[in-house]
Amino acid sequence: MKKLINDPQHVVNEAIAGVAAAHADILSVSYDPNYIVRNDAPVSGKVALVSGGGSGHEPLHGGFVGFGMLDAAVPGPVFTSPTPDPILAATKAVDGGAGVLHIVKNYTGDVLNFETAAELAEADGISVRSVVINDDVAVKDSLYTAGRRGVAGTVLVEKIAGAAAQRGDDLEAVASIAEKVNAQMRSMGVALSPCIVPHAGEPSFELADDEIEIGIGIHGEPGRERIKLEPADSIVDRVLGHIVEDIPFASGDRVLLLVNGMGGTPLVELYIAFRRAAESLAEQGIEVTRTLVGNYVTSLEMQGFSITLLKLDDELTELWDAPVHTSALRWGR
Amino acid sequence: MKKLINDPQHVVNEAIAGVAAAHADILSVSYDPNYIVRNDAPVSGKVALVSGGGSGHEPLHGGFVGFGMLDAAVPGPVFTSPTPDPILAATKAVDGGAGVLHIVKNYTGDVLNFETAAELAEADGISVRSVVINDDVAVKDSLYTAGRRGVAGTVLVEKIAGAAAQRGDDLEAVASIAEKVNAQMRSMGVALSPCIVPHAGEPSFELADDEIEIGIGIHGEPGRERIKLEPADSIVDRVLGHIVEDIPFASGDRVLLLVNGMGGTPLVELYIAFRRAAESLAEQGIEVTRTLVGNYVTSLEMQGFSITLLKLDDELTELWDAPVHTSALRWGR
Amino acid sequence: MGLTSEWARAWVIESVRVIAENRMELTALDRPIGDGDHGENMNRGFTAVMPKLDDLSDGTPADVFKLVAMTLISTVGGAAGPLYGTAYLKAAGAVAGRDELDGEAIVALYTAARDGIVLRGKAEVGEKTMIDAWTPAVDAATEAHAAGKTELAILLAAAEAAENGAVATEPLIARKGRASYLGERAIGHRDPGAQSSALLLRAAADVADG
Amino acid sequence: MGLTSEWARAWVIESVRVIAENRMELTALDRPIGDGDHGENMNRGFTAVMPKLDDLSDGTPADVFKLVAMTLISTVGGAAGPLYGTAYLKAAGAVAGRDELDGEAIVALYTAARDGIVLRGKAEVGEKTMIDAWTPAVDAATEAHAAGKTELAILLAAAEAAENGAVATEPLIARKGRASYLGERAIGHRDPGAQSSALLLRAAADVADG
Ligand SMILES: Nc1ncnc2c1ncn2[C@@H]1O[C@H](COP(=O)(O)OP(=O)(O)O)[C@@H](O)[C@H]1O
Ligand SMILES: Nc1ncnc2c1ncn2[C@@H]1O[C@H](COP(=O)(O)OP(=O)(O)O)[C@@H](O)[C@H]1O
Ligand SMILES: [Mg+2]
Ligand SMILES: [Mg+2]
Ligand SMILES: [Mg+2]
Ligand SMILES: [Mg+2]
Repeated sequence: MKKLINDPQHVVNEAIAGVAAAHADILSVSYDPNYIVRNDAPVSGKVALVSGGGSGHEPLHGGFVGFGMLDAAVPGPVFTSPTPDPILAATKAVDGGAGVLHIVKNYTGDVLNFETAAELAEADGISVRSVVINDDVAVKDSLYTAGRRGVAGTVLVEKIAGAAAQRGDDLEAVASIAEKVNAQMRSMGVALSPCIVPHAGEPSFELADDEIEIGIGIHGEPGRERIKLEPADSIVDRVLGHIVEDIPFASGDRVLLLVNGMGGTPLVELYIAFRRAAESLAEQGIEVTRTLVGNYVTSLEMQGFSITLLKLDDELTELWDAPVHTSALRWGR
Repeated sequence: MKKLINDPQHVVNEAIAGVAAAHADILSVSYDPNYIVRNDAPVSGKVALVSGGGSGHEPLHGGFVGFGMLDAAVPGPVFTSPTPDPILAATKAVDGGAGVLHIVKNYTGDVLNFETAAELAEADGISVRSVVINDDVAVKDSLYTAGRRGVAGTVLVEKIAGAAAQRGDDLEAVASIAEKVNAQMRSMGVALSPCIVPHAGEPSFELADDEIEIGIGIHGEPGRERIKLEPADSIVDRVLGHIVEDIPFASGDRVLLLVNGMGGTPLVELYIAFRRAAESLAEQGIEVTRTLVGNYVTSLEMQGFSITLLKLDDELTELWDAPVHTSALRWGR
Repeated sequence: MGLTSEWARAWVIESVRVIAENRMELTALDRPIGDGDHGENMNRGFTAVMPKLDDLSDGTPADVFKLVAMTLISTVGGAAGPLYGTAYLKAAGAVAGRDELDGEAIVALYTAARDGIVLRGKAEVGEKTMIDAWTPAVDAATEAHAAGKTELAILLAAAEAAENGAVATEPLIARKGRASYLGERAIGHRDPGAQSSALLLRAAADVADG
Repeated sequence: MGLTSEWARAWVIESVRVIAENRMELTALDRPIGDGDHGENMNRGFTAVMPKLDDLSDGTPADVFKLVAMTLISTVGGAAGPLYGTAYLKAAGAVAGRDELDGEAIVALYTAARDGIVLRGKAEVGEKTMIDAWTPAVDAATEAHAAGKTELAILLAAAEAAENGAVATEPLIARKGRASYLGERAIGHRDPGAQSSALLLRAAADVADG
C-alpha cells in the first residue's frame, strides 16, 4: 500500500484542512465536530441542504458545498458514517429558518446516524426532512435486504435539490424534488481493481488479473457477479442493460447520462465508456440531453466506473442548468 | 494490465468520440486528421490558441478547448506527439485572421512537429507564434540537455494566454503573456506507481513497494532520484524546496498554487498534499492568492502528484479570474 | 446481594479491554460480508469511554450505562454506533434510580438493550445481526431468573447463549445491514456485530465472577 | 552502372520489413532511456509507406524518397518523424532529376540525409542520437568513394560504420532527446534512433547486394 498520507488516523482532518486552504472563497471548515460549510451560511429564509457520509468518496460531499448546491457536508472517517454530533452541529450552522434537508445515502449506518441527528435537531426546533438515496440497481431492492445502496446519483440529487432551494422552494418542495430525482435515476458500477482503506492497509477485496466485479459498491462491497475482463463496450452494454431494464426508460425519453470514475481510472478511459453509452442509448431512442463525465463519487484509488441515468423533464433540466458554484461543480457564475 | 478500453489502437479515436458526445455544447471533433475545436471557431479577429501533444494526459488539452482558453487541441497517439498534418489542419480551422499561437510542451518530438506545422501554416499566409513550455525543475536546464520538460504548468499558460486572446490582445501580446507565465512558473512531480501505455502493455518503469520517484515526467520518464516512501508532508517539502530554490520566490510574493494529480491518486490525498504546501509557503511568507487542486495534467493511471507555483501580479491574476468555459475548467459563465 | 455500580464500571473496563484485544478479529469478520471496519469502529468508541468513566466519580449503574451510550453514539459512527448507543441508553432507562441490580433488574437491563437495538434497526432473529446474539441472551437470562438462579448464573447463561447465537449466524443469509447485499454469498461467515455482542455479554459475566 | 529507382524501391520495401521485424527491439531500447515507443512509431510510418509506394507507378529515386519523406512526416510523430522525414526530403533533393545514382550521388544522398537531421535536431556527434550512426556512415561512404570503390562497396562501408556507430552510443551520456534527462543513467544503453538508422542503412546495402 503506497499512499500520499501522513498518519492514517489523520487522513480526514488533514484533507479537510486542505479543502479549507484551497477553497476559502467558497467554504470554511469546522473541526471537532468536523463539517464543511458554505461561507454565507446560514442563508436566511433559504432551505438548507446537508449531506455527509464516510470519507474516501471525494469530491462527494465537500466538493459540492457552495451556491446552488449543499450548505454543509459532514465527512465521517474513511468509509464510515459520521456520528450524530457533527451532523447536528452542521444542521444548526446552516439553518436559515426555512428548515434543513438531509440527503442520506442508503446505508444502515448513515441512515441511523442522520436519523438521530434529525431527532435532536427537531428537539431544538429545527424542521428537518430527510431523503434517502438508493440508486444502485446492483443490489436487489426487497424486503429481504437493507435496500438499494446510494451511489453516484447522489451528486445529481444534491445539484438539483440545491437549485430548488436556491430559487426559494420551501422544505416540502425541495424534499419532493429530491425524492423525484431519486425515483427517476438508476446507477451501477464496475471495479477493475480494489481500493485500500488507509487504516486497514489491505485491499477491501481481491480481483485476479483478468477479473472485474460488476455491480461494485462505492466502499468495495461485492456486486452482482465477477466476470472475466471484457472490452469496454461489452462492459458498458452489460451495465447499461441492467439500468435500462430496472427503470423502464423508453424510446423518446430525455436523460442525463453520468459516467463517473471510481478514482483510479484515467479520464481517457471514461470517455471511451461514455462514447459507447451514448451510442447505445441513441440506438434505443433515448435522447441524452445533459451529460457529466469525471470523478464525482469515488472510492479512493479504485479503478472502475459507474453509469447513472436520470430521466429528465423541463423542470429537472432547468434546475440542473441553474448556476452552481462549488469546488467540484461550477457553472453560470 | 486491466484497462477500460477496446482495441489499444483505437483508444484515441474512441476517446475523442466520447469527448464529442459529452461536450457537444462546447466543441466538435474532426477525425483524420484528428483535432478538437471550439464550436464557434474561427472567431473573427481573435488570436487563436492551438495546443496538443501525446494523448494520455487528459483533460489536457481537449478539456481546455472553449471560451477563454484553447481554440483547438491536437491529440497525438498515447504519449506520442501528433504529426504536422493535424496541427496544420487545426491551425487553419481556428485562424480568425489575427494569427495563431501554438502552445508546445518542450519535448523534441512536440517541438519539431509543431515547428513543421507552423512553417506550413506560414506558407499558407497564417501568422503563427510558438511558445515552448518548460516548467519542470526536475530536469536541469543546460546546454547539455534537451532542456526542461513541459508539465502541469501548461494548463496555467493555456488559461491565462486564452484570457488575453479572449479580451482582444494581438498575437505579439498573447505570445508575450504566455512567455511570461512560462518564465514565472515552476513544477515538479512525484510518482508512487507507474502507468501503462495501452499498446505497450507493460509498466513504463518499475517501483518497489516502498519506493517513489521524485521528479517524474508526465510520460513516466525517470526523475531526479528514487527514494523510500515517506510521509506526505516530507514529500511535499522536498518537492516544494526544489521549486522554490529554482526560481527565487521571495517572501511577500503572491502565487498561484496548483496541486495536480497524475491520474490514479485520490482527491483526498491531493488535499493532504495541498494542505502541507499551503502551510509551508505561508511559513516562508509567500502568499497563496489563487489555487487549483485536481487532475489536470495526468499520466494515464499513474499514482502521484505534482506541484506548480506561478508568481502572480495584478494582470496575471485578472486574466486567471476571467471567465472560462471548457469541459475541465469553468467559471464566470 | 445484587450487582452494584462497581460491577457496572468493571464491566465497562473489561469491555474496553476485550474490544481492543479482538479489534483485528472483528474487522476481519467484517471484511468478507461488510466493509472491514467493525473492530476499528468499536475500538474507537470504547477507547473514548475510558477517560470519561474516570471523570464520573460516582453514580448509579444507570449513570455508567448512560455515559457509555452517549460516548458510543458520538464516537463510533457506522451502523454499530447508533445501535449499541441505543442499547445502552435503553438499558440505563430500565434500571434508572437503582443502586443495586437483582436478577429481575438484570433481565430488564438486557431486555431493554435488545429492544433498543430492534427499535433502531428493525431486525428480527435470523437476519444475521447482533440481534441473533442478544435475543438468545435475553431468553436465557429470563429462563435462568425464572428458575431462581443467582445474578452470576443469569449473566453466565446469557453470555453462553450469546456466544452460541453468534456462531449460529454463520449459515444464515443476511437481511439487514451491509451483508444483506451479498445474498447467498454471506453464508459461511459469522456476523461481526453478533460476535462483538457476545464478547460484551461474556465480559459482564467475567467481572461478576471475579 | 549506378543504382536505379528499382534499387530505391527495393530499399524502401526492405526497410518496411526490417523495421517491422525489429519493432519490439527498438521499443525495448527506447524504454530505459526514452518513452518506449520508437519501434511503434517507426513501424506506423513504414507500414503507411507500402500502399503509397504501390500507387507510385514509376519515377526517379528522388520521387521514391520524397514519398517516404512525406509519409513519415505525416504518420510517425514524436522526434523520429520529423527527423527521418527531413532526412529523406533532403536526400531526395540531393539526387533530384537523376535516374541512376553513381558513387558520388550516393555520397551526396547520405550527406544530405545526415545534414537534414542536423538541421532539424541540431545534434552533434557524441550526443547519443541517430547522428552517431549517420555521420560515421557518411564518412565511410565518402572515404570508400574517394578510394574508387563500387556503389555496392560504398553502401556496405556505410552500413558497417552505422552499425558500429550505433554500438558506440552505449557508453555515452545523451545531450539531445528524452535520454538527455537521464544524465549518467543513460550510460550503458544503446540509442534506439541510432539503431533504427543502422538497420535502414544495412537494408540499403542488402538490396543492392542482391
Ligand atoms: N438493522 C440492523 N439491526 C441490527 N444490527 C445491525 C443492523 N444493521 C447492521 N447491524 C449490525 O452492525 C454490524 C456492522 O457494524 P459496523 O461494521 O460497525 O457498521 P457498518 O456496517 O456501518 O460498517 C453488523 O455486523 C450487524 O451485526
Ligand atoms: N535532437 C535530435 N537530433 C537527432 N536525433 C534525435 C534528436 N532527438 C531525438 N533523436 C532521436 O530520436 C530517437 C527517439 O525517437 P522516438 O522514440 O520515435 O521519439 P520520441 O522521443 O518523441 O518518443 C532517439 O533515440 C534519437 O536517436
Ligand atoms: Mg463502515
Ligand atoms: Mg514518444
Ligand atoms: Mg462495517
Ligand atoms: Mg520514444
